[in-house]
Formats: sequence, structure tokens, C-alpha cells
Amino acid sequence: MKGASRYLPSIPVLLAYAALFVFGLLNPGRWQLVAQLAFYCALGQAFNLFMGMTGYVDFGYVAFLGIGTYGMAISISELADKGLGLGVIVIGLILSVVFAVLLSLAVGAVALRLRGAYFAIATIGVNEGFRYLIEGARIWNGSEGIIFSRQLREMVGREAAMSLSTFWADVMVFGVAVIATVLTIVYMRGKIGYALAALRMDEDAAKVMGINVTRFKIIAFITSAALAGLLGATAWALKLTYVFPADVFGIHYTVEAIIIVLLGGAGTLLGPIVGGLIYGVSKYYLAVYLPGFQLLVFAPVIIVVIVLFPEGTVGMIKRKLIGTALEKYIL
Amino acid sequence: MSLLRVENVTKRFGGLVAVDNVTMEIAHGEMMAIVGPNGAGKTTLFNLINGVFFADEGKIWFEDVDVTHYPAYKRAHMGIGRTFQISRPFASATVQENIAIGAMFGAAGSETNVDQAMEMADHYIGLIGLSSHRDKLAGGLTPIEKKMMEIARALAMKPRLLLMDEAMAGMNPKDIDKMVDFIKRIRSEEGIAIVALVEHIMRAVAGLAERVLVMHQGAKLVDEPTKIALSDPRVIEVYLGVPPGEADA
Amino acid sequence: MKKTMFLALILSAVFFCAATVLAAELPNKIVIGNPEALSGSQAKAGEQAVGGIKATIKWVNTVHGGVKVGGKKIPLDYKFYDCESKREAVTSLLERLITVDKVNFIMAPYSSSLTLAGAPVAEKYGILYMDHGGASDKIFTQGFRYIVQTIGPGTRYHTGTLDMLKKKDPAAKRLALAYKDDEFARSVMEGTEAHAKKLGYEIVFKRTYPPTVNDLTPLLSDMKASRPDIVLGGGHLADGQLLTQQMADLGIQTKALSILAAVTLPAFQNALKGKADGVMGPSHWEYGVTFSKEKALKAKQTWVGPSQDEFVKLFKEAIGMDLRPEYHAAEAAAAVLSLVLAVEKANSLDSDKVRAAMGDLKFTSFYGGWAIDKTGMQVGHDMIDAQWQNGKLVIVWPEAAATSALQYPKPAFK
Amino acid sequence: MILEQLAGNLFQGVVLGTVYGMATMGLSLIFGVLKVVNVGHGAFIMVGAFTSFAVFEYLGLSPVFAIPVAFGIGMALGMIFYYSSIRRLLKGPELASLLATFSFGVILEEGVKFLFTSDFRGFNWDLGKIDMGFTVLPYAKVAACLGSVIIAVLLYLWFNKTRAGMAMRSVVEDGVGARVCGVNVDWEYALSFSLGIGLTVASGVLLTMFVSVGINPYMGGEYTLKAFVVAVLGGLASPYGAFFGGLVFGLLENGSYTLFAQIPGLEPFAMTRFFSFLILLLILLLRPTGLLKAK
Repeated sequence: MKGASRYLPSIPVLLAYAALFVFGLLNPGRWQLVAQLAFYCALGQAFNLFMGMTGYVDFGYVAFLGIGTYGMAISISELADKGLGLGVIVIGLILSVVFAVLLSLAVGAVALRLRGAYFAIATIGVNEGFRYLIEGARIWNGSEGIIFSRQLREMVGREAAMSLSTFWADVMVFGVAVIATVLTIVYMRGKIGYALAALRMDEDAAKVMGINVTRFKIIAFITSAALAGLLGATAWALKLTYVFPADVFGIHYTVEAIIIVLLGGAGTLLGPIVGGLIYGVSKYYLAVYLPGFQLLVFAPVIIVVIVLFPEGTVGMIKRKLIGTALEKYIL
Repeated sequence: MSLLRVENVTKRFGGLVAVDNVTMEIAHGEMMAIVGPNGAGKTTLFNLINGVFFADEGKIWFEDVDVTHYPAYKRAHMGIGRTFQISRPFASATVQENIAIGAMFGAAGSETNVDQAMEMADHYIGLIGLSSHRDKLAGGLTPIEKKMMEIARALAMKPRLLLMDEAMAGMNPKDIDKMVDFIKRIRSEEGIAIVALVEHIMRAVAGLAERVLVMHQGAKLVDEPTKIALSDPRVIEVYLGVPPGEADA
Repeated sequence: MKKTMFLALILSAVFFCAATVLAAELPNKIVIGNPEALSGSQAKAGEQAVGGIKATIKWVNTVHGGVKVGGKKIPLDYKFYDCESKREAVTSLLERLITVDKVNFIMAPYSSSLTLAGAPVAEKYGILYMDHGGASDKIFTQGFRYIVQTIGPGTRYHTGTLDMLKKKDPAAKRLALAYKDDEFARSVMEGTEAHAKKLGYEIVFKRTYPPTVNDLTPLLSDMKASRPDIVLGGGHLADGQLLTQQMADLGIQTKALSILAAVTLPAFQNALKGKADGVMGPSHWEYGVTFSKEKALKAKQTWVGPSQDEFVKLFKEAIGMDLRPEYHAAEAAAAVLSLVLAVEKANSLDSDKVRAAMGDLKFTSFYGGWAIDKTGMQVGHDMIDAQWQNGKLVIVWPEAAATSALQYPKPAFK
Repeated sequence: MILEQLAGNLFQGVVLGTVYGMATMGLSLIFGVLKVVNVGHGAFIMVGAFTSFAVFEYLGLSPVFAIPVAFGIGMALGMIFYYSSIRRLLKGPELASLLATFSFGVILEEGVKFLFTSDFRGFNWDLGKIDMGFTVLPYAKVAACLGSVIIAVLLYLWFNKTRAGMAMRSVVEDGVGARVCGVNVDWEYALSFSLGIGLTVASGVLLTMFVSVGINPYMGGEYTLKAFVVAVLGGLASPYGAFFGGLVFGLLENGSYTLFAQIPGLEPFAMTRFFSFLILLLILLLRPTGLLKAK
């Protein structure tokens, strides 16, 4: 596959995001549902960029969302009265990326030397250790966290703050999802994609083939972390306007990311959005129709799905489409 | 100037000395075979040369650069290619992609983009006669096809030194002859030095190598031109059994 | 299909506006929506809240005869979903309640974090957002217009306790604070510390412990060495039980021990048996408080709602289990009652009007007093202090609500 | 004064550490044999805690009797989970088995919530206590500590002195080799998975002997995280290593408290957590085989 045609698989993904977005615009009363789905899809895309492409399971991934949330929270709570207007939001986005990248460099230096379960446990350790450092050393208000609803309102006005939290933050989440999708396909179709595919299948052989595995792993790790930082800054900080360390370092978000990626198909481009939609929609309707019992229903379903379709839904679809005209659109 | 120089290299695993004070050299474009029974330390020596393991003692020079502490990928960039005793294809990538990975990241990697690498891959697929399998997943090939694909992948790296680990194990005599011809051909076409590891197929050694290095229990036993080496009594002893009395030595 | 749905949406919006203007076209029920936490970390409090709300709605519809608006008595209805104690789910379920189920008012989910998560959406739709389980004071410094609190603000939890102890024994000055490290308990600790300094207490020990803790021994050994007269602390349920048991294990004897949240729940005594005796705790409400219609009327207060015993009966029916309601249920119930009174007073279902009516609403129920300040923060509800005495929970403070005298000093752990 | 406190904390740390060690052996056994990380570990501990609670409250028996009951429940759960899913996932990506064990945890949590509600339970099993001067130790904790040691010794004897135990050890050391030697590897997997779960559920009982309050469906998460740290200290794949790791962890956690308490402005309790995760990372970097084994 040559030239532009190799980017064809991004079409169905971007179309799906566009459809979701338009559905949300046409149904203003379902916008928050759309926003939640967009968050799950974006989380899946961002997580997949590292986990799916390298096969390394980062269990502490939520730490990058958490520190991104802090980036935005600090920016708003410190700069709200400096008369910078929406510039503060831009600074917040930049800060969240910078924080996430710095943390990913620190984590990567330690954890990326490890493989398999050792890597997974090390990253859990980073996430938990970092949270307790914030609480124990009273960094950024410690466990009391930062509530910055008021500052946001004083900064941009009541109406603007409200539409920021209930609409524009979600639009930004869509933006993160699209950036993640584009980066994923550029990586997958570029040299780095082949390098990561090689190291996922046989890391030692990859080294012998001249692949500097550490370098490519770190690039993917940093990219994925930066996207998570943006996601924290938008879906958590701007949308909810507060941050408590116990919330933003909750390990169940990593588990959700894993479920989404696995339901869709790890290492595929289309997988995270399919997984995110399946996960989000089924969770939502279970919460509506079976309040209090949805997890009891959901957990066995997950087990059945991973036993029956270990490659995820997209992996299965891809296999069915081999040899058909649609093949080149699915990745 | 030699292409590769190995000086007094030793590698231990726990109490076991896998490679014991080996010194060897190979010139540009030379064709050499390393023979020895299973466990003689041949593969470990390979792993030391291309950087999978690091030597405990001694030095390794490649084109007069001290590469003793270079990681594997850097040595690949400098021009050391490698195939494995048990094939290690990237199983869920296609044959073309496998070979293209060699082209993308090997010695010529920094100047090769993805499209060029795919074209190079097509060239090498033709060379090894696997054109009909171009878009097949590498995991689905027969063992011999995998071996051929690995050679193509290593060649796509544009190496100056190709290390071939038991390329002919498990082949029948007819295939071995074909393989020997193939290796000779690529050597003259690509102008590279080749070191082949051979456990016991003397037919291949005799047809292929200009020089033979015999290893025994981690140490270098003989390093002579092929004809001399193969008639050396020590070599015959190693292959045909150790006479009584020396068993404990 | 979409077009007709969109049309229907506009039509129903028009209809809804018209209905609020014309009292004659009022809906045939008033719906309270609630994205409650029924699984995950806040599930226990969420279950209690749902029971309390259901029980109160039953009382309003059967005994009270419905909510009186525009000369009509309209029954209450209840729609709840499970947000799994997750912030993402709160916003989407909240919006579903507002736009799909068209509920009239919202009860926030339990806990400060989840309450805050839904606040921007409630503000956007301009719908009254009843906070029954978010105690953080900071919620009310953010400028939200539609949040109204029923649970008391965190900083006041332990101030009454100190007043009581000061009165009982002015000589006991050595005070130790050991609180859970979360935003709620920390705000309690902050308020306690400030109040203690005012009363002249000497704070000899002040530490927090992480929310998920299963062994407090090192902290308690440290505390023991500071030889406190009085220990105040705690946070939620599990750690409160743990704190008491391990103080007993280490033989830390103090003149008074007061622990947040956990103490006043039946589970505390069920778990600790005799070790619970003498342990105190502040609470918004406890079974046994003596707020009654008679007392309220005598004090010229507005009384509304079931009596305590009626509430307990309704609660047990509502959850279908023989479980006693706890303060999570009572404060959710009081929030519903405040809504009923405010709607009747505003004679409207419009959130802005009802919110305005709440501003100067004052009433007493089995839960106690209820009044809010301008920001929506609860200021009319006094905390009580309860103490376990010989296996029974009695109320010892304030003196007006007390059912028994304070046992002081606290007896040794059994 | 500080030294006395440090001594007290370290002593308590040893007692607590044996229980932590016992609570991690199951995790390490399962990882050692099947290379599966049991992310739902804490939920199984929770099941043990409820077993203990039920035996004490409903049957009126000492929690000691709950140990075999819990072990049996755990073995049964292990067999069910193994044959229903784990077996099919062993060849798949490790992610699949991670998610499966996580889902087991959720099923157990929500199932127990359905049966017992999410109330916080506890019971009062008081055997008196011994005052040692620098610290006070309740006999219930001594019992938990002794119970853990006895179970660890029994496991050791089973592994080293019985045919079944040696067969399992052969699988840990060399799966292919064991197959060649006629060991039914599939059965060994099933057995070690359920043995691991059995040990974990039983350890839930011992934990309630140590602290008999705060029992609720969601109590397990904390133990999962701690067990990971303990398992890594012990080398991840070795049950005895885990036991030793528990001891070290108990000492570190309790000992570092005294240290951090001396530094103003810190919350020493949260810092002990930070410290233990820091140690985890250092161990993973410097000695991934654990503290016991020489590399």
C-alpha cells in the first residue's frame, strides 16, 4: 500500500466520531451521554497507542490523566485573576501535556526496562506511589484537592464557564480522540509502527534487526501519556471543575481503558472506538434499567466476550473481511 | 584491515564457561564456517558478536571500532546481520513486511522510508523465490520457507557481515546443495562476509567455507583453511567421539 | 423519525412552560430524579439514601396527601439510576433524568465528589440540585445557584463535642486529632482545630491516615505517647471501627473518644460490642433523637414529615429489609421534605422560584432543624452527639435533645 | 522514647507481616505456575473475611474453624473459574487473563453485596492481650500470626514431601519437562489455581483475626495493591518468597512511620505508602527476582 491510500482506514474511525458528534448536536438532551462515550473512546484511543502497539500493559496509566487534571487545575486556580481570559485554558492544556510528558519520562526510565507482569506491577506502583506522595507531602493541597469552579466562573463569566463545562470541554475531548486517531494511523503506517509491531511480536529479534526498541517504546509511551494528560485537562478538569487525588488516581480507570481496548481489539485503529461505544452504551443502559445490579451483569459478560473473541470485535471483523473490498478500510 | 576482530572473549553463565577465551578474525567478503558439536558455544559466540549478550572479558572490534559495549541494534546499524537457529519470524506480519522491517532498520535504515523498504522487500522476496507468499503471514510458512525469509530479512538490512545460525539444519542433501549455491551467489552479488554456524553437515562446510573454525567446550580448537581443518585429527576426534582417558579433561 | 422527536421535544417544552404559567395545566405528578451511588465505594450511603427518599415520598403521597400546588394536590414520584460511584456516569445520567425523564428536581448522589461532578450540568439546565450527602464547605463558595444542602457543613461536626467536653471537664486540656485523609474529614479537622484553639485546648497530636487503611497501629502508638485526655477523629465507616478496635487493642485509655460517622451506625456496635461503650460520635441524626411535632409546635416551629417511628417503619417497607435507617437516610428524607415545603410555598414547580422560596424556609422534622444561608449551605441543622452506654446509643448533646447524661470519663475498653 | 516506639512498631510489623505474607502466597503460587496475575486477589480475601464473619456470627464458632471452610470455598471457586475461563485464556494475550481475574473480583464483590448488603461488618473476638512494655499485643493477633506460620509450613511440607506437591513444583520449574515426565499439566494448572485461591480466601479469615472490623464487599482493593508489593519483594513467582516479602513489608511499613513522623509537614501514614511503592520500584529495577534469590 503506497502513498495516501495507506491512510484509508482512518476514514471509518473519523466518520464514526463525526456521526457521534452530530448525533450529540441534534439531540442536545443526550449530549452528556455523547460526551461520556467520547471520553471512553478517546481514553481507548490514547491507551491503545501505547498498550495496543507495544503489548505492554500500563496499569498505572490513569496517573497521566490525573496529572493532566492537575495541570489544568493549577493553571486556573493560580492564574484566574491575572486577566488572561481564555489564555489560561491554553496554558492549562500546555501545562497538562508538560506534566504528563515529564511523568512519563520518569516512569519510562524506570518501568520500560521491565516486561510483562513486572512492567504492569511497576506502573501500578508508580501510580499509587505518586498519589501517596501528593497526599503525604501535601503537594497541591494534598488530599483536599483543588476546587476551582469559582475561579473559572470569575475568569470567563458565568455563562461561558457553564458552556465550557457542559459543552466545550466535551468538544475538546472529541479533539483529543481525533488527534489520537490521527497519531495512531501515522505511527502504524510509519517506521515506528513496524518497529513496535516487531518488538510486540519478538523483542529480542527486533533488537537484532537494528530496532532501537527503547527509543520507539519511549516515543509511543510519551505520546500516549501526553494524550492522557490532555484528556485529564479536558474531560476531568474543565468538565468537573475540581480535582481530588483519590478520584483522579483511581485504578479502575485503567481497568476501564483495558476493557475498552480489549473489547474493540488491541493494536487496531478502529478497536478503541468500537470498544468505547459498546462499553459506554451498555453501561449506560444497564445503569438505567438495572440500577444497583449492572456490574453483576456486566462482569460475566466481559469474561464471555474475552473467552469467545480474544482478538476483540474489530479483530474478528478484520478476519472476516480479508479478501473483500472493505479490507483496506479496516485496521 | 579485518572486518571483525574478536580478542580473548569469554562469557560465563553462572559456573558454566560458554565461550572460553576465543580469538578470531574475519576479512571483508570472506566466507567462514564455525563448526562444533551441540553446546560447543557457537551460538553464544554469535550472540556476543551481534550484541545479544555482552562479553565478560575481551574485546570485539568491527571495522576497527570497539563495539564490545554496543547494544545489538547499534551493531545492526553498523552492518552486522543475523539469522537464528530456530527461526524467529514476526509471525503476524506478512512476509513482505518482515523483510521490509530489515530494510527499514538495518544498516541502510536511516535512508530508507516505508515505501522504499517495501520495494526492497519485493526484490529480496524474488531473490529467495517466495514471490507467491508475499502477502502471507509469516507464521504460516513452512520451516524451510521461514529460514529463507529470515535470510532475506537479514540481507535487506544491507549487512557487511552476515551471521547465519544453522541455516541448513533439517534439510535434505538436495536442498542443502541448493542452499549452498544460494549463499555463494548472494555473497558474490552483495559482496559481504558470511560466517555460518554448522553443527554437523560437513557436506555444506566443504562446499561453502574457505576457512573453518572448530569449537569445543567453549574454546577454539582449530582455525585453518577448510581442507586442513577437516582433516585435523582433533576435529575428527571431536566429531567421532572422545577417546577414553580424555573424557574427564 | 428524528424530526418528529425533535418536534415533540419542542412541543413538550412549550407545553411544560405553559404548564408552569397556567397552574390549571399542572402535571399529574412531580418527579424527583436521583443518579445515586448504588454500587462502588459509596454504595452503602447510596442504598440508605434511596430508602429514605422512597419512605418520605410514600409519606408525602399517603399522609400528606401530595404536594399542594395551584390548588391541586399532586403526588411525588421518584426516578433513580445507579452512577456506580463514578463521576462520568453522574453527568450523563443526570442529563437523562432532566431531558428524557423530565424530572422536576434532582437529588444529588452521595459524597462531595459526586455532588460536585453533577453541579455544572444542574446549573446548565437550571434545575434545583439537592445536596444530601456532600458535606464539603467548599461546594458553597463556588457560586453555584441551584445547589441546596441538607447535610451539615463539615467544619461544624466536632465543634459541639468540644463545647460539651469543655463544660463537663475544663481541666482536660490535652487534645489529640486523628482523622482520615480525605477532603471531608480534613474539613472537619480544620473546623475542630480552630474551635479547639478558641476554647483553649492544647493540641498534643494531629495526624491523618490514608482512606484505605487496614492497620493503624503505628499511628496509635505515636498518639499513645502524647498522652491525650480527649481523642477526636475518624472519617467514615470502616476506619472508625478500626480506630476504636485498635485503640482498645493497644490499651489507649482516654477520658473521651469521639469518632465521625461510624459510631452512630448500628454496625459499629454490632462489630465492637462492649468496646463501643463510652465511645461518642457527632451525627446529623440518630434513631432516638427527641425531635417531635409537639415540641416543635410548642417552640413555634414549622413541623413537617413523619414522626421518627413512622419514618423507620416506612423505611423498612421501602427497602424490604429489616434494617434500621441511618443518618444518610434521614438527611435524604429531610431534603425531600424541604422540597415539598418550598414547592408549596412558591406555589410553583419552577426551580428558580422554588430555590427562592427555600432561601427563607425554616422547618423542623424528625431530622431536626433545616435552614440555609444565601449560598445554599445548611445552617439550621445542629449536630447532635451520641454515645454508646451499655450497648445502647443515647443522645448526650445538645442538652435540649439529650436522652441521657454524658458518661464521663469514658469507661475502660471491655 | 522514639526508639521504644520504633521497637514497638517493628515488633507489630513482624506480626502483621506474617499475615501479609500468608495473604500473598496464593497470588505468587498462581503467578508462578500459570503466569497469570490475579488482579481480583483482594476480592477473594474479602470472601474469606465474610466467611469468618458468618462462622462467628451465625454459627457462634471461633474464626479458627472458618479457616478450613474458607479454604474449601476458595478451592471450589478456583476450580469453577479455572475450568470456565482461565483455562481457555492461558494461550491468549496476558491482557485477557488480567481482565478475567478482574471480572472475577467484580462478580464476587457484587455477589457478596447482593447477599450481605454493602454494610460494614465486624465481630468481637476477644482473647485478652499481653502488655510487653513497649507495645501491647492482643492474643487474637498472636493467633493470626501463628496460623499464618502453620499454614506456610504445611504448604512447604506438601510441596516437598508429597508426590502431588512435587508434581506441581515440577510444573513451576519446567512445564515442558513435566509434561514429558508424565505430569498432567492441565490438572496441575487447575489444582494450583484453586490451591492459590483457597490459600487467598483462607488468608481473609486470618486477616479478620488480626483486625475483625471493617468487613465489607469492597474491602479487597487495598489488599490487592499490598499483595503486589509483597509478591514483588518475594520474587513474584515463589510462595515462600511471598511469605518472606510479607515480613519485610510489615517491617518497612511500620518502621518507616516512625521515621516520617519526625519530619514536620509530612503526613507520615501516607508517606509510608509512598515509601513502600518506592521500594517496590527499586526492587523491580535492581533485583526483579526478589530479595531472597541471588541473581
